Formats: sequence, C-alpha cells, structure tokens
Amino acid sequence: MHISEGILSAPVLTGGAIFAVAATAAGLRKLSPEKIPQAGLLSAAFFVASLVHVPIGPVSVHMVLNGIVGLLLGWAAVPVIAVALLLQAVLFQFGGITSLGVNTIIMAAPAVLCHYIFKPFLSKNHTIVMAAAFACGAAAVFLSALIAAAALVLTGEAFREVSAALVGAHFFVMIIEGIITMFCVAFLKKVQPSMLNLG
Amino acid sequence: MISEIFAFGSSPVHLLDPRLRVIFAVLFSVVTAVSNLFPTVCLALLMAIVLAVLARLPFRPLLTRLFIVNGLILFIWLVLPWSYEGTPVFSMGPLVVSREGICLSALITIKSNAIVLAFIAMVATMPVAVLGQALDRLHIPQKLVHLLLITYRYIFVIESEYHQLLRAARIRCFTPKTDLHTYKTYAYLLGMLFVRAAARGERVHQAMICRGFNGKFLCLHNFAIKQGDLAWILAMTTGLIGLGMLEWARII
Amino acid sequence: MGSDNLVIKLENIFLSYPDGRNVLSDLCFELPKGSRTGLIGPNGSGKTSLFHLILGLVPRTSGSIGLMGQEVETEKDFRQARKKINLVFQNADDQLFSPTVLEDVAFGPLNLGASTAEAKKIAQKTLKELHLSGFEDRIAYRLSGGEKKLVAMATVLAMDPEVLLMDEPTTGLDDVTRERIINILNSLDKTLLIASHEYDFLARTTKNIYKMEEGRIMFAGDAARLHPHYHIHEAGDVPHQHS
Amino acid sequence: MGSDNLVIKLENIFLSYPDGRNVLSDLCFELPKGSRTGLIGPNGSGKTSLFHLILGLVPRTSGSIGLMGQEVETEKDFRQARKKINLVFQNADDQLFSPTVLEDVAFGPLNLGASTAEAKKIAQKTLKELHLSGFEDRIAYRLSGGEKKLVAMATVLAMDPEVLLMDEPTTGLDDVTRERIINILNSLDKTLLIASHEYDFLARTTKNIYKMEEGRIMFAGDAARLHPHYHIHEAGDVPHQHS
Repeated sequence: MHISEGILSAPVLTGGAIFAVAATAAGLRKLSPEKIPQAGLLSAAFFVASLVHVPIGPVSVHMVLNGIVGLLLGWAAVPVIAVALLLQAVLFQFGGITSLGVNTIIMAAPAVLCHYIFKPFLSKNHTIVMAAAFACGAAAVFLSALIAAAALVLTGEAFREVSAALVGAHFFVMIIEGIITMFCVAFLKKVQPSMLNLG
Repeated sequence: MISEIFAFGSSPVHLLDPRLRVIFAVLFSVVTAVSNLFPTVCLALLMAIVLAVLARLPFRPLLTRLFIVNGLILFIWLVLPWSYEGTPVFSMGPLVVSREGICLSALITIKSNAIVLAFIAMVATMPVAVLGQALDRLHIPQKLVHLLLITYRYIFVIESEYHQLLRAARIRCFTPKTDLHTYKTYAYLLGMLFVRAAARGERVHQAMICRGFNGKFLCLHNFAIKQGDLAWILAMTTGLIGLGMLEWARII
Repeated sequence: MGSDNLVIKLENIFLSYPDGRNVLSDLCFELPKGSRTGLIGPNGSGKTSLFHLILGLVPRTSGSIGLMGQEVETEKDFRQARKKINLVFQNADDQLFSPTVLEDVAFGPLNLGASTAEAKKIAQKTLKELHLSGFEDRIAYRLSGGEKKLVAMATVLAMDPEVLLMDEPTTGLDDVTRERIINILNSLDKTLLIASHEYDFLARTTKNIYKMEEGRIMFAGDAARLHPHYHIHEAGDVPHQHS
Repeated sequence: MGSDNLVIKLENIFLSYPDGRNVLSDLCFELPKGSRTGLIGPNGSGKTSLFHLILGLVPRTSGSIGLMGQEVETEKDFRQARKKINLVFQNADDQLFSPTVLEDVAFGPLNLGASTAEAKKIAQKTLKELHLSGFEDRIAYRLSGGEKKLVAMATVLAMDPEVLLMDEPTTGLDDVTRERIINILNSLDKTLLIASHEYDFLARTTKNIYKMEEGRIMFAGDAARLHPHYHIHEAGDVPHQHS
C-alpha cells in the first residue's frame, strides 16, 4: 500500500521523511552486519511475495504482508520495508522518492506495532495462534490504511472523502491478508518454528 | 517477471554519472512535489518529457508504467471533484462537481506524472547494482546499502523459486478461486518461500564467512565526474532554479 | 490428430529462451498409449523444457501439441490434459510445498474435486501403496532427499494420471531409494516417459529409448539392448576394448 | 597432529542435527598435501556437512580437526585455516552475493587485506585465467547457470587457497560447462577434495575415490580403475560377461 508521488503536501512529506529516517536508523541498529544476509534474503522473499496476486471475486489483489514481516523481523522490518519500497520505485515506479518516507511509515509502523501486540500469542495453543495471526494480518493492513488516510487528511481537508474511500476499499484486503497470514504462520510454526523464535 | 527494462542503454542519460542522476532526481522530485502552481508543474512535466526523450526510453513499457501510475490517480479523479466544495461547474443529481476539485485533481495528475517520468528517466536507467554503488558513494549508511544490494541480488532467485512452486501447484490442477483452499495454498507457497529464503540466507552468510567476511561491506566502483557531466549539472541546475522562480519568486 | 492410440503427439515444435537461443527446434515426437519410453540426453539438451512444454507450463514458439488425442492450445485445454498427464519434477523440493506429507499428497485430489475426507483417504491409500504409511504427519520440508522423492511421486500418483512423466528421477539418490523407484515404476500400469542421463536406469524401467540431441528427438534403440556396465579393471584410463 | 604432510586430518568426528539425528558418526579422514581425492555418496550422506565442518561453519559434536598441520578449535583458528582451505558451494547462487561479477571475485582478496586496486587486479587476473574476461561488469542475476558456477569458482580461486573443496560441482550443469570445469580442475596445482554423486566426474578429476556411507568415509578405490562403460550389444538383459 502506498501513496503516489505528487499528492501529499510538503509538511506531510517532510514529517514522514523524518519519522522514516529515525525509524530506519533504529531498525538498522538492531541489525548486526552478520544478520544482513539473512534480513536481505527475507526482504527479497517479501518483495517477491508482495507481487503475488490472489483472486477475490472477479478481480485480484496483491499482497501487503506487513503483518507477517513484523512478526518475523520486529524493528528490522523498518529498513527491510524501506528497501523494498525503494526497489519497487526503481523497478516498477510504484511510489517514488518524495513519498518514500511517508510510505515507509505507512507500511512499517503497523508491522512493528503488530510485532509487539501479537507476537506473545504465538506460543499459545493452536486456536489462539490462528486467531492472533489472523488479527495480526488484518490489523496491519487496517492500520496502514488508517495512516495513509491520516497523511491525506493532513495534506488537506479536501481528501476526507478520498481517505474514507481508501480505508473502505481495503476491507476485503484486510480479510484476505488475515487469512493468508493465519495459514502462513501455521505453516511456519510447523515447518520452521525457529523463524518465529519459537524454538 | 521482474526485469530492469530501462536500465541498460547507451543514451546520453545512461552515460551520466549515476551519483549526479540520483542527486538531481531527488532535487527535481522534491521541488515538483512541493509546487502548487500550474506554470511550475507544467514546466516540470516538460522537463521530465525532455529527460525521457534524451534517455531514449522504450515507448511501450514506458506507457505501461505511466498507465499503472495513473490508475491510482484515477481513483482521485473519481472522488475528489465531487467531494471538494467550491464553485460548481456542473451537477448530476445530488453530486456537484467543483472547479477547485477539478483543478486540484489536474494539478496532482501533472505533478505525479512529471515526478514519475523524471524518475524513470534518471534513476530507472541504471541497474540497482549501480544505484547501490552510487548511494554508497553518497554516504548512505553502509548497512542499508548492503541490505538493498542483497535484496536486489536475490529477488530474481526467489522469484524463480516462486514460479517453480506455482508450477508444481498448477500441474496438480490448482486453479485459483475465491475460496479458503486457494488462500491456504497461496499461504503455503509463500510460507515455503520464506522458509527457503531463510535457509538460503544461512548459506549465503556461510559463503561470506568462507571468503573472510568480517562485517564490512565494500563497494568497488569509483565514479568520476566527466566533461559531459558538467554541462548536465549546468542544465539541471538552471532548470531547477527556473522551477523555483516560477513557484516562489512570483515573476508571473 | 487422428490416432486415438497416441497420448502425446508433438509436431514441429520450436521453443526458444527469452534470450533467443533455441531449446527445442523442429521437434517431432509420438508417445503411444501404454508405452514405456526413456529419453536420454546430456544435461542442457532440453528434456526439462520438453516436459514443461507438454504440460503447458512454458509457451511454445511454434508447432502443435496433441494430448490424449486432443489438440491443445489454450491454458484451459492444458488444464484438462493435466488431469491425465502428470510430471514428477527433477527436484523434489520444487514439488512439495505443504507443511505435512498428507496435505501435500491430498492437494491434487482436492483440486480434482474430491472432498476433504475423500482426498485424505486417497492420500493415505497412495502412501500405503508406496510403502510410506506412517509418513502422513511428517513435515515434508524435513524429509531426507530419498523420502522427498518418494513423497513427490506420491503427490502425483494420488491424482491417478494415465501418463506419467519423470524428469531425471535418480539425480543424487541413494541406491536403496533408486531400487524402490525402479520397483514402483515397474509395477505401474501407466504410460511412462522418463528423462534421464542414466542408461542403466532407463534400461531397467523402459522398453524403448530415444535420444535427445540439439533440441530434437531420435530413436536410439531397444532399451534391453542398450546398457552400461560399471566395473573396476586394470586398464583404467588407457583405451581398451570389451569383446 | 604430527605429520606436516596432511592438510586435513579428522579424528573420531561426530556431528548431529539439532533434532538429534547423526550426520557424521565416528568419522576419520586424512587428506595428504597434493592429493586429488573424490568423495562419492548420495545426497544426504553428509558430504556437505563434512565440508562445513572442516571450514568451521557448523560446530562438531565431538572429535578433533587438524588443518594444515594445526589443531583447530576456535573460530579464530578456523578463520586462519580458511585462508588456505576454501570451498566451492553446491549452489552458485549461494556463493555469488554481490551485485556484479568483479565485486564478487574481489570480495575475498579485499577481506584478505588487499587494497582495492590490488583486489581488482587479482580479480581480473583470475577471471582471465578462467576465460571469463569481459565478465567484470556483468550483473550476477543475468548470468546463466553455467556462467554462475564458473564465476563462483573464480571467487574462491581469487583467494588462492592451497586446498580446494568442491561440493557437487556438476549439479544442474550442461555438458559444456562440465567439461570446462574438468579442464580447470585438472590444470590446478592444488590439493583437491571433490564431493559428488557422479563416479564419472570424479574419475576424470581425482586420483582416489572414497565412499561416504552412514556418516563414515571408506576407501573405494583408485579412480582410474573405477569407471563406467556405456555400450550397446546384443546380449541385452541376458546375463553375460565381459572378458
């Protein structure tokens, strides 16, 4: 999820950039140089995964996956997401330079937040894990939509309806992200629990 | 398929110092993004078109990209003109289209296209390998550059792994539908992708250790400003000053 | 297409990589129903591409493909054909993506329209036939190489295809698994097309052997008359003759 | 450790996976300086683990490791040893982690303390020796499978190790690249230890072949005396003898 170039106002862009730089710096501090290859590979996997389109009725939507990125990476999700957005900008021109900061916050803030909220539930019993993973995937997308809406409204009152439409349009995406995050966490928990730091 | 369609070429833009291209792309984007006057953004769009022509961007892929960008802009056109209060232009039932709403949508459309076009012309015209080196030389933190380059290196490998897994699903008669089985299957495919990426991350780290990796990451490439670059600096700076004056000096 | 007897009929197939190199060039091939055919050729000779082409996983550049007596053109045609013709990949890791063995083997039957309970039953039956009972809840990703290969075969056999394609089934396997695969293949009553670079394996599993060379297929001989010998003797690297 | 003549000496090595399964069990092995040794065994027989153990990438459960005549214990010891003993990984993609070829090949020399200019020169020289001149600015993901393998060899050879380990060097390669690798290996004046599941490749590149089985290594024979013959003759499946 991202906001295109040329829409947001200067103060919102500046604010987003400052927050993004600070959060990226914080995330990088948690990443020792030895962990860069591991983070880079996961980053590449998320990049590819975000290009996957899943059908929803007659159309298809592409994955956001910031919930599971947060679960797996914690604070390191911020630089990973920043890098993925930069690559999307260079390779596909989704987003660009000026909105990179705001878009990083839109995607990464919910990832980190969801990490702290939902991670503790992953060591509980199966039903709780599934519920928490679903909530994590859905909430991360919902929060992203909210932050994007806030960025628009802060740019100008004129965007109130646009932001409302934006949040509304993400309702089905939330559900699908929730379901996919749920099965994906179940998969990881069975196959490679160490990735979720669950031994 | 992920590919760098604009990255390889021998146009005047492709030959410019990548550091300069990055710097001017950032400056141009920022100036255009904060401009709010039609003359300014129109000049910006003109500059972007000139850059695109100079970069000899392949026409079809370029149109496709711009089409996608404008798909998002279309969303704004669908909502903004009706919802923005101001001088009515025409009305349809309870919905009133305002002049201000149309103006704002048009402004956003021009700005967005100018920035994206200039970005494609200046930055998408280098492989990310070169972009990484340029960012390193511009003192972007090394860890971030390293993360970018490793990510870039492996997206192609992981993409082909994904296609292979998807083929495995397809030959077993998997047809995506709107149902739980489909979402579960995608979740498993992605989960497998993550597991394999993590395992590969481990192997890559081991390979780095074998070659004496000690946490430092080195970029080899050295860039040097050439004669042609100077003319470019002059032209771009003039253009940027022109944009700034149109927007803020109130000469018109 | 004519003849009902041919399960695969390829005519003048061309296939090239995105970079323009030809993989298959003017390839013609017919596979009669019930036949057991080996396809031998060096690595990089296009065997994998050929299989992917037959299943509609890569688009041909030109030529016509007939499967089960029907001309296939669209993805929809191929989707029908894949119910009858299926492939075991060279690398079992590429074929397995479900967390547990049971889920992976049940995946195909589910897609063919079986209910969850039916699919489970089919999966269990297939595993049993391959002497893999007890593997149901094992994590597919953590199986050994040989076990993965057998499970990959199970995932395909669970769909009960009429024609089974196998791409380099023996690569890197231990001798025990190899023997098990040979036994499984020899007990199957299906049309078989096996690509390998090992004469020896093909000699024990197929009846006719074709050779792939420069993107084309040629008849090489009767499998029974064509086989390798591994042995130790004194001549070593010195040129020598077997009488 | 004694003998200066041994570049690798493993005694009573045990290694187990986190899940408790034994990979190597009571393994003993000696590799004399200048020898060219093959290690044959199916996938999963522990060849990769053995290599990783020798280079200190995975910790042994018990046993002693001597490298270049020195007992190695700590990560620091291994770091020293890795300057002399190095490994070409099975999967070239794992080993080529830099965006361009030149950076990748120069990575090792730079870490060994060469200046940027020296490292560049070494990299260029190594590429030239492997007939890869002109590859310097190629971007890793745009190389073919065979090219990747050759560049991966260059990245290791640029560090000029005395002992070269190779893990399944032929996996997934076409025959042309395979021949190039055989020629390169035969032209090297280094101690070689090559793991493969292909007799035929080992027979052409090594002098002695050891077999890996159940986490142990045993002597299998002189490479020159152990080789396959492919031929066609009338006897077919009927038992027959070669004189």
